[in-house]
Amino acid sequence: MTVTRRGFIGGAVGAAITASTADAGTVKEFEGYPGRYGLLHDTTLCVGCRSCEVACKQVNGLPPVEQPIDDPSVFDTVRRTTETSLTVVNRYVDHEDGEPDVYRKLQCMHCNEPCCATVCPCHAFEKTPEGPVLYHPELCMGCRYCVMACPYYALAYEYEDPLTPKVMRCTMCYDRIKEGLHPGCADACPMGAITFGERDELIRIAHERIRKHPDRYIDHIFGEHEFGGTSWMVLAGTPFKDLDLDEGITTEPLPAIATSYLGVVPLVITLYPGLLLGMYAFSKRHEAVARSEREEAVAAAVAATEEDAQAKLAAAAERAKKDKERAVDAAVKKALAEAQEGGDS
Amino acid sequence: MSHRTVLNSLLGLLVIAASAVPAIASRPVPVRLVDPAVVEIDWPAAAGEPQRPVVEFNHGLHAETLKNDGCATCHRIDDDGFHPSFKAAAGIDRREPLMDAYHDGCTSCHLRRAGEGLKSGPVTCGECHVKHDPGVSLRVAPVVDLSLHARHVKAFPDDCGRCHHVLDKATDTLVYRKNTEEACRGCHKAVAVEDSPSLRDAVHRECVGCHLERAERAEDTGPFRCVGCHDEAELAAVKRLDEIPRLDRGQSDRAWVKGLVAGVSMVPFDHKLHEGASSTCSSCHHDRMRSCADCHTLQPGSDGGDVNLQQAHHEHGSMLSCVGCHQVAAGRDDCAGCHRDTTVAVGGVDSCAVCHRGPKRQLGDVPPVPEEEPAPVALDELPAASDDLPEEVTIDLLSDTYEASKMPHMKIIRRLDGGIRNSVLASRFHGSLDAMCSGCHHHSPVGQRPSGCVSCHGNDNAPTDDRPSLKVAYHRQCVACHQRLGLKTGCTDCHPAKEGTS
Amino acid sequence: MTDVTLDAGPSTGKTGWLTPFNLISGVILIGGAAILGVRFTHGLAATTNLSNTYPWGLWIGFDVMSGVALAAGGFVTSSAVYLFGMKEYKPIVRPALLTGFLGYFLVVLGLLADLGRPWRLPYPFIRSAGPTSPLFEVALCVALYLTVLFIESTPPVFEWLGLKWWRRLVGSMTIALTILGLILSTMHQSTLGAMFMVAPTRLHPLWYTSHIPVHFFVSAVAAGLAMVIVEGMISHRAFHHQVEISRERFEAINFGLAKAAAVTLAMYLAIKTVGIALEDEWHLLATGWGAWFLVEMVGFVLLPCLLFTVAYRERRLVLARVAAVITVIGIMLNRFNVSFIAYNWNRPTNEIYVPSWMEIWVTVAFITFAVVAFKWIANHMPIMYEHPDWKGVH
Amino acid sequence: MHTLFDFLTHTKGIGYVVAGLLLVSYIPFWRFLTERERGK
Repeated sequence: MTVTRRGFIGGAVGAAITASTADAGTVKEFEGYPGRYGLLHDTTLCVGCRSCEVACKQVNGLPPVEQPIDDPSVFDTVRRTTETSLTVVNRYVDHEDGEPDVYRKLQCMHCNEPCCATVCPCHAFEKTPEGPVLYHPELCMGCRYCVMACPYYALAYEYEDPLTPKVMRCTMCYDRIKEGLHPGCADACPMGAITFGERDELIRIAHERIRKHPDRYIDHIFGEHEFGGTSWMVLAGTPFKDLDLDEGITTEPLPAIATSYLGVVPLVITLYPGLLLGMYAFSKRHEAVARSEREEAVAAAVAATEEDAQAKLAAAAERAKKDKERAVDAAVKKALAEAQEGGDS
Repeated sequence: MSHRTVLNSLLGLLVIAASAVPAIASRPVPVRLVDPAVVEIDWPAAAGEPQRPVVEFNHGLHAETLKNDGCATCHRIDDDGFHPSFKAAAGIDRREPLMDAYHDGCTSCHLRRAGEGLKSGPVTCGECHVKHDPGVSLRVAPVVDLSLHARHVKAFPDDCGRCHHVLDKATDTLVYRKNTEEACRGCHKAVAVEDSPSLRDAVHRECVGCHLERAERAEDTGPFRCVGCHDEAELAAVKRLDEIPRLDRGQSDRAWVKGLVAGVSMVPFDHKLHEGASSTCSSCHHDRMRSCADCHTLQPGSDGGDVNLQQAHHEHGSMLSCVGCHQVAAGRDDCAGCHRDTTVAVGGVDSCAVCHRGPKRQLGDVPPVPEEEPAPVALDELPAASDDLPEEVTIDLLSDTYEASKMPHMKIIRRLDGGIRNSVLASRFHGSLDAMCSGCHHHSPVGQRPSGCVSCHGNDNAPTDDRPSLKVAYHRQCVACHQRLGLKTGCTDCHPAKEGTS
Repeated sequence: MTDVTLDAGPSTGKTGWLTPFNLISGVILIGGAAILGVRFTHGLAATTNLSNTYPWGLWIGFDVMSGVALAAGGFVTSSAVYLFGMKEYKPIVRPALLTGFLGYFLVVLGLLADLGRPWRLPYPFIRSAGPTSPLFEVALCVALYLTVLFIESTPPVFEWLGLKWWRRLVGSMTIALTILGLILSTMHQSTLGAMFMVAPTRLHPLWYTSHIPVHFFVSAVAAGLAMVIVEGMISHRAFHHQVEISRERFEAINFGLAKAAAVTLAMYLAIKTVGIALEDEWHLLATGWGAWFLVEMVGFVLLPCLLFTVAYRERRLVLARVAAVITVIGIMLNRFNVSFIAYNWNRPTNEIYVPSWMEIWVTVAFITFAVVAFKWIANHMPIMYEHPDWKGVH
Repeated sequence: MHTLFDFLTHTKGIGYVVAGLLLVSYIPFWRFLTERERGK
């Protein structure tokens, strides 16, 4: 699918300074691994017999189904996948007037571009060439970001287990596929509501079914493009919204959306030092200038005080000299006068 | 504005916002359903732009409260009969006089009754001109089907002129002409035309007027309140005759559907049989009581709009075409198993000869071809059970979690065959037995002993041509058919579970 | 200035350990430890209300998301003083840095409590890295920034221990450390927001925009400033006798911070409004969620912004402190909204996540641990005052 | 490189390493640049 890296305008405030408009818009076409497998889920054929749930539990060695499959009360509540049941069948439309009810099977959709793999900090998920998205518990640190990110609420976590909790999800029976078999649920389904095959083949078949029965199907294969396309695809006669399948906000793959901001990170790492040192230098110079101005002002002030000190000193010396002269004259005159009196007597 | 007021206003806003928090999930607004007896008082376009919202007038309520005053309080009833529109406003289409007519008519009556302490209605403008959000009316259009028509004929033997009339242009009067009766819809359209009132006015004048007259004379009559004809439940409660005498309008029992192309074999159409099979004449004569070829020609742009003659006869989706109607008929009750879904085509290429079995069509003035007696339906008898036609088939090829399934083969065949025999349409089209067998043994050559499912369906889904695996083939064929027929579809209904499996 | 003896005795005069503060914090800490014990023996299910639909609860929503934002005071003040040369804020750098360091320590504690296998925390760096994940970037930056903060808060320790050579070494690295601290903070504060960009259908459109990282960063700066004011208020009252700067100087600092907080909150309000405009979500403001969004924006961003403005103009310290407290609560509300209130907004309401009392107790225990640590350090090391030998040294 | 996820994993991994090295190499570059200033 064509991917235009979502143009992320103005990452962090720092990056805003670097005016990074859309980060490198890479337009790359990723078709995914050729010949990968998928499954087509035709909800107009599903009769809600839940044989797929039973088969899935047997294949994966999980505890058996809580409610037996002939107990219809299980459909009164809408269930979700849990750590012990990797797939559940829900009734979404309950017709009274004899029309068959509408059921849908929930499980991990094995996206072409898995967001669970994208958000895992330990790279514990891997999109295999055969199609399934595999989980490696030996790498997982249990942050549960994948459980938070999945738009299909498909992942579950072993909260009870204190020491070795794992993320539990459908693996599309990877081992069976490697042996050339079909996933447990596909084999178990009596109505052929789950067809296993190459994904491209299934898309062709789905379009063919829609063409052949225009009144039975909505002309849309859910999963062909939603969030970049999924391995599990759904055909339905009722609007997908009623089947809790929000038709997906965008066909842009979630990895592109999730990592669109991360393009800014290397920018921040590389541009900040220069900028901040510049800022630091600026503030240092600003300080230096301020300090030097202060010193000049001080020096000027000091110089000014010295001058008027000198001037005062000079004036004082001047006055002192004149007083001295006057005193000398007075003394001389007094001496002369005494000399005349001496002469007369 | 001192900062004191700024702070107070902000705190006030905060409190308001917080108070709205519990309404976090906004619920969708339910659609307003309007009672069938509520009528919108129409405002003719000539009277100009309405300044206030249209008034929803509850006619049922008024009819109930004024039932002893009689309908004459609002409707003019004179020797030409019952006039459906409000008598004070009839024929007025200028703004002021129309407003006065309604205001004097309604508010004066309400004021008077209020004065006398009787139950009364609104008086001020705002109470009547209320701005409603759009509602969906529960009103249902009544259909005079053959049963109801027959009851009227029984009530007024050979007095067809009472309802059916033709406008004699010369004398500009309504006269009755035998064998020209039609549905009112033929001439009276939704909007009144210069010489024919609107369908609504015409029908209310004729039917409600007559019912009212007979009610006044305390004779047994039909409904004259809105709900009588327009409410779904009331309509369902209308008495139906169990066998309906044939309606004679001078139509022939059989006719040739000749078409317009030379060389195509004509279709012997059993008109009499089809009258019995459809609810009204309008099922096929949906516009005028004329043959299809009069409007639907082969040239585009004919009266038949963009539907040419071929489509008029063969259009799958339409209830008015032959093949369309047959398809719907085949989709019901016993036939639904095969025919509801389009896995088994109706009106497929191989069934053309069933209808087109008359002589070739010749254009130009050619002596009319005599009507033929329809060939009797040659449906051969159901053979008894034999090894070719086993009474019961045990399907055990795949049983592992469930026991083998014992499929009651003949029981199914007898039921389907019974359904076919008592339907003329089915027995005419099915002809031989093999047509029924190819319902399940599809894609297998008709006539021989059909091969088992396993010969084509392998043990896993072959995605190349979307061919299901054997297990899926069994279930899809049986469970889907049972679903459509409303039969049991539980797992253990067909095959008991083996001990020890969940 | 009061001449302060080096080894200042315990602050509250009463000798012995049985002060009411110690008692309460003791009980909380022991309770917290017990609950963590149960958490690591019986798993997360026994101690939290986390579910498959709400994998992240209070420990992520508060300790990680809000904790990081509130600890932003460290890098804000240190970069202001050392990089942008606002020397008048020097006295509050140390307490802010200490709050920052303890805040990040609290973040790591919260993370360790919440992780399924906390002993594998270093896996992303040593075992197998998932560079496409925003959480990888956050983990990398938080780890590095924790070390940077640790080094930056060693000077008071070296002064206390009298290790002059070490003290001078760290002193020389201050500028480089501050720059590195600012880089790391900018990244993980904003990437914490980017973590939510992966779930466009699960986070309510009013809170989900492609600008979440910028919103998180700017609100973190605002929260940091507010936290410094709040921390200043508490520590000045608690360590009154150690404070050596005059009352006017301390108030001037607070008003400076209030001014910066007012500007940051105004900017934050602006970009949030722009966010709504760009996604054309005005009609959503009329819904119930819109009202809750307005409570957050008007009550906890616009209101404190105006309070700060008025407090700065009228020089009224109490008003500034009230605004700071509201901002701190506001940042928590925003982080809670994004983490688990407006998250899964379209799921049926019976699956709503409410933190269990044990989660709340452990969170309170972490905070108490941070407060106790702050108190001990401030009592023994020159945090609130400058060490006589190192007066005026960088 | 068949999926966007692989492409992003590869490019971002390299991106981090390169940015880290550049950041570290910035210090000696700065010291070399301002060597004469400080009269060393």
